[in-house]
Amino acid sequence: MITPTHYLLLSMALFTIGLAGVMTRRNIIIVFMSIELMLNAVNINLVAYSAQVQNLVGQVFAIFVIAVAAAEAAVGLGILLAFYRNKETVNIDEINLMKW
Amino acid sequence: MAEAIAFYVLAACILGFAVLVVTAKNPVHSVVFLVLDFLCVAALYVTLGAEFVAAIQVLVYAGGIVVLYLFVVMLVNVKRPPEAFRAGGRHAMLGLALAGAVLVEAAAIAVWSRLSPAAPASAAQSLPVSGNTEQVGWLLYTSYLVPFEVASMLLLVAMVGAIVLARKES
Amino acid sequence: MVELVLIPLLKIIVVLNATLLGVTYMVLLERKVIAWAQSRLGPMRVGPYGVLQPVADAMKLMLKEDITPARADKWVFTLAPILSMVPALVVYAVIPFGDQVHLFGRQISLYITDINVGLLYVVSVTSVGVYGIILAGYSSNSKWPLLASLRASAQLISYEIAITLTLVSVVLMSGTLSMVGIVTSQASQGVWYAFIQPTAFIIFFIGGLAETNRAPFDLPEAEQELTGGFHTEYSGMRFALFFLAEYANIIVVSSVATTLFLGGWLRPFPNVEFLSFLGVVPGWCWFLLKSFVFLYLFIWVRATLPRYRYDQLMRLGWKVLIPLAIANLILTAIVKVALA
Amino acid sequence: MSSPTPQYGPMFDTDELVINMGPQHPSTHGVLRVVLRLDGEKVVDADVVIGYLHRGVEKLSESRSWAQIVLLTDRLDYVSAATSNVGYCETVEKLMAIEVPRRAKYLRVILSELQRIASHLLWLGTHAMDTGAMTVFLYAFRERELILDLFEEYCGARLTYNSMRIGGLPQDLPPSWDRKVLEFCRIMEGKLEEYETLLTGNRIWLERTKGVGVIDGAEALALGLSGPPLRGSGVRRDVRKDEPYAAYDEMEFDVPLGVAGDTFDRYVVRMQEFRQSIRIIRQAMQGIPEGPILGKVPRLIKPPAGEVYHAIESPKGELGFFIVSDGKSMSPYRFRVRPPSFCNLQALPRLVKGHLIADVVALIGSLDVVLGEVDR
Repeated sequence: MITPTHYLLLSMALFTIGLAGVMTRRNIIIVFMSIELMLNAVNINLVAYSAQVQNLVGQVFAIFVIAVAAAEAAVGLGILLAFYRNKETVNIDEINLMKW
Repeated sequence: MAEAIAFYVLAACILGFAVLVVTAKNPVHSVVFLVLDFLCVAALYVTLGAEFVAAIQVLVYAGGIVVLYLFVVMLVNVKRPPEAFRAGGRHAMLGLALAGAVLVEAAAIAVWSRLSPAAPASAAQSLPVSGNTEQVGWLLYTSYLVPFEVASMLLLVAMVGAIVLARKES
Repeated sequence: MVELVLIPLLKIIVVLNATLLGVTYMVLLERKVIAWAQSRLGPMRVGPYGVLQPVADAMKLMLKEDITPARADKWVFTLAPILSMVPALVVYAVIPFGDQVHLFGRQISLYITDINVGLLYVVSVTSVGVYGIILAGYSSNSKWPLLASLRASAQLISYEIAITLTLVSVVLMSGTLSMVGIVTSQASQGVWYAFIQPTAFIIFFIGGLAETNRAPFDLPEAEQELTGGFHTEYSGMRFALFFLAEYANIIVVSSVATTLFLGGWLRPFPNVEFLSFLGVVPGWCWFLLKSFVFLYLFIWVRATLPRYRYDQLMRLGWKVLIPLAIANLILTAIVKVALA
Repeated sequence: MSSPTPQYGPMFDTDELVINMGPQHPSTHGVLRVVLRLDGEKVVDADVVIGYLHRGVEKLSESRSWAQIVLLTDRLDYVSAATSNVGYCETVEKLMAIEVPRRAKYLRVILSELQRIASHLLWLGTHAMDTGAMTVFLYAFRERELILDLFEEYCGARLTYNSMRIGGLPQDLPPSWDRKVLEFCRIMEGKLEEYETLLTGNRIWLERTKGVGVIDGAEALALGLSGPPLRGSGVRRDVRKDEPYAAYDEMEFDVPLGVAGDTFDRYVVRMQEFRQSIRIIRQAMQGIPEGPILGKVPRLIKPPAGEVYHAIESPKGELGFFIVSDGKSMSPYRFRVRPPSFCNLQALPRLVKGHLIADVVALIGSLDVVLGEVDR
């Protein structure tokens, strides 16, 4: 029997992997992707509990999360491209100035 | 039984691909694993009876957002060798420690919540329509109309912002 | 057990094999039709009138050396054709080839499954197919394929928007996302949606040409410009997979167009009693016939038109088709509300 | 830490892609190589690399007898061998002051114009094919086949005809050949309508050709363009009219001109030239006089010392031969060809700049170069 706890644990593990990625990787694109993993972890939780309590609000919010993720990806990658054009780097440690 | 098998297989895939996303040396490989990961998550949604979210997950995440990532990785990566994965360093250790701490904390909550009895499931909402897609749509356009419109504004702003940012100075 | 596993399994096997056979013969059909358009004969050597040509082609492709270019990204290079083939085949799961038939004393429906988000499933699965193209271009470690794959992905993403918007207006008409439901609603409304949604139908057809990289939108594989496109570096069976995927996608687009706009397995003019004798022909025959018309149109267009340029293609997609599709959607919604 | 002033400009711009188009590329018409510098799909710069088909025809000619060189001229513009033959033979005739019989002159006109149609058909087919209209290619080859049959019947060869002799032609017309030529003209007129239906009014074709590779008359002259690319820019220059050779002074025909100087105008000019060629062939067939086909030519061809330049209008443009004879040896002292393809090709980098890759292909097609003639 799969209980919401199972989904919760899965979600946590996925979130932790994403967090580890954000903290350890230096390529900003992979950092972005790790953030997407974390957002997905949250979504799994929302959908799992939505199924558990028979209330679709969880799914509605999962859709909002996806919309926000899309916006984040577009703007984030836009910033990244603009940055890459000027600094020729995607290393997050070198992206430490507010202006250049 | 079938549900358990499906869950464990999908969970293993999700976590395995997630680890590969984070550890792959070549960013393009990371992106490929990310797609596979999202497809598994979508399959998980199907097992949870959330077909609409599953379809949106594939359509928007796998078919849209990650394509964007792939584009950027290719643009940025074409002439450079793949960035070598360097795990060492203070930051990395700190990051892993922090991630571990979060995992322990979350697991503690989970175990504690398991020990205490779960709250009784609230009664299923009664919506005037049936079917997963119809119900989600109903909720989006009634109770959550304002957030929905805000989300659409957010997307519009993001679209404009991305174009302005990525446009070449001329 | 029989109902749950055996029959779906049999259906999958039949559909997959029929699809692959159809794809190989689609290639022959294309060569023949184009040859006739160009006052040639086309393949004539293998078998009578060249009917065994696909077999010979398949043999050749399987026996050819499968080359991986030096410094190519080997894993991704192998994965790319699979990634473009799988979505093309998986879509057939929801395409209704016909209504129910009596076979061996059972009611058997002529579709693998009918899910309530069928149309969304089609759209989302096909949107994954773009990865095969992008990754093929990237992993080949060659400049022409890279250019082609960038072209292809930009094209696919742009035209997907127009297509999806037309699909939404069809869904507005039918009130369901299920593929079977869309056909039955055309039956109950007594009209093919091509007649009440002509704009959507035309946009879908043009978008379908672009989605499947067919002339006049075949820029990603424009041989005269890009020396073959994203699969320039591929050979042997891996090349064949791309080839099969392309033609499988053409059949998918034809089938979806038939289902959404030409009433699927319904006979022509399903509401006219006078023509009920047409019902003698089984539904799946109508379906195949209508899809065949689309396939023929695809080939005909290819034999006739020159190719668009990249910027013109993008302009057509973003400045003509998408605004038209949006206008059509809004109009449909207004009319729908006004009638309700 | 970088300097406080922002540094924009080409240094930090996204990188340009240097890409090699050819010599093995489906639409560089043989072995042309173009090194493109791309910004996205836009061509920033193009560098034309030639020489992959160099056989040393000019040098080789300096060690061949005068009569043997006719055969080498076949290999210059190998899709238009007959006009090259005419050009060379007339140059030597001019040098030796040989009088060519009128019937031979008429036959030269007929063969030249048939050749022009064949060459333009090849251009039409490949040009359309490069822009994706592959049916036109096969239609054009279908009609070109008829011309090749006519040539085969006349001289036995289908590509490198060796169909001229110094002082005239090797043989008279085969029986009922004239009827077949007129029949071909009739067929061709109908087929032209067919091509125009497929292309001229086609929106995609118009979008692909209008405004692409615009060059005005002055610049076209400065770049040394000739033939249809020059006339497409509105410059009235046709060797057949300006310095008539063979029997062109007795023919009545128009010189089609373009206005804008873009790819579409070059297309229209050539499409009109089809019709003019048919018109010329009909006139020549009607007015062809009886008589010998070979003038009085010495048994040993040995021109007097001197130099001569003579140009004809080949399908590609002005094809000129500059020959120096020392009057002693059995072969030319200096043999130089002014190949129209070579000169027209010089305009390519200028034309493609700022256009897209797809236009590069269309522009190579619209210049109608033959690499055999470019590299010699």
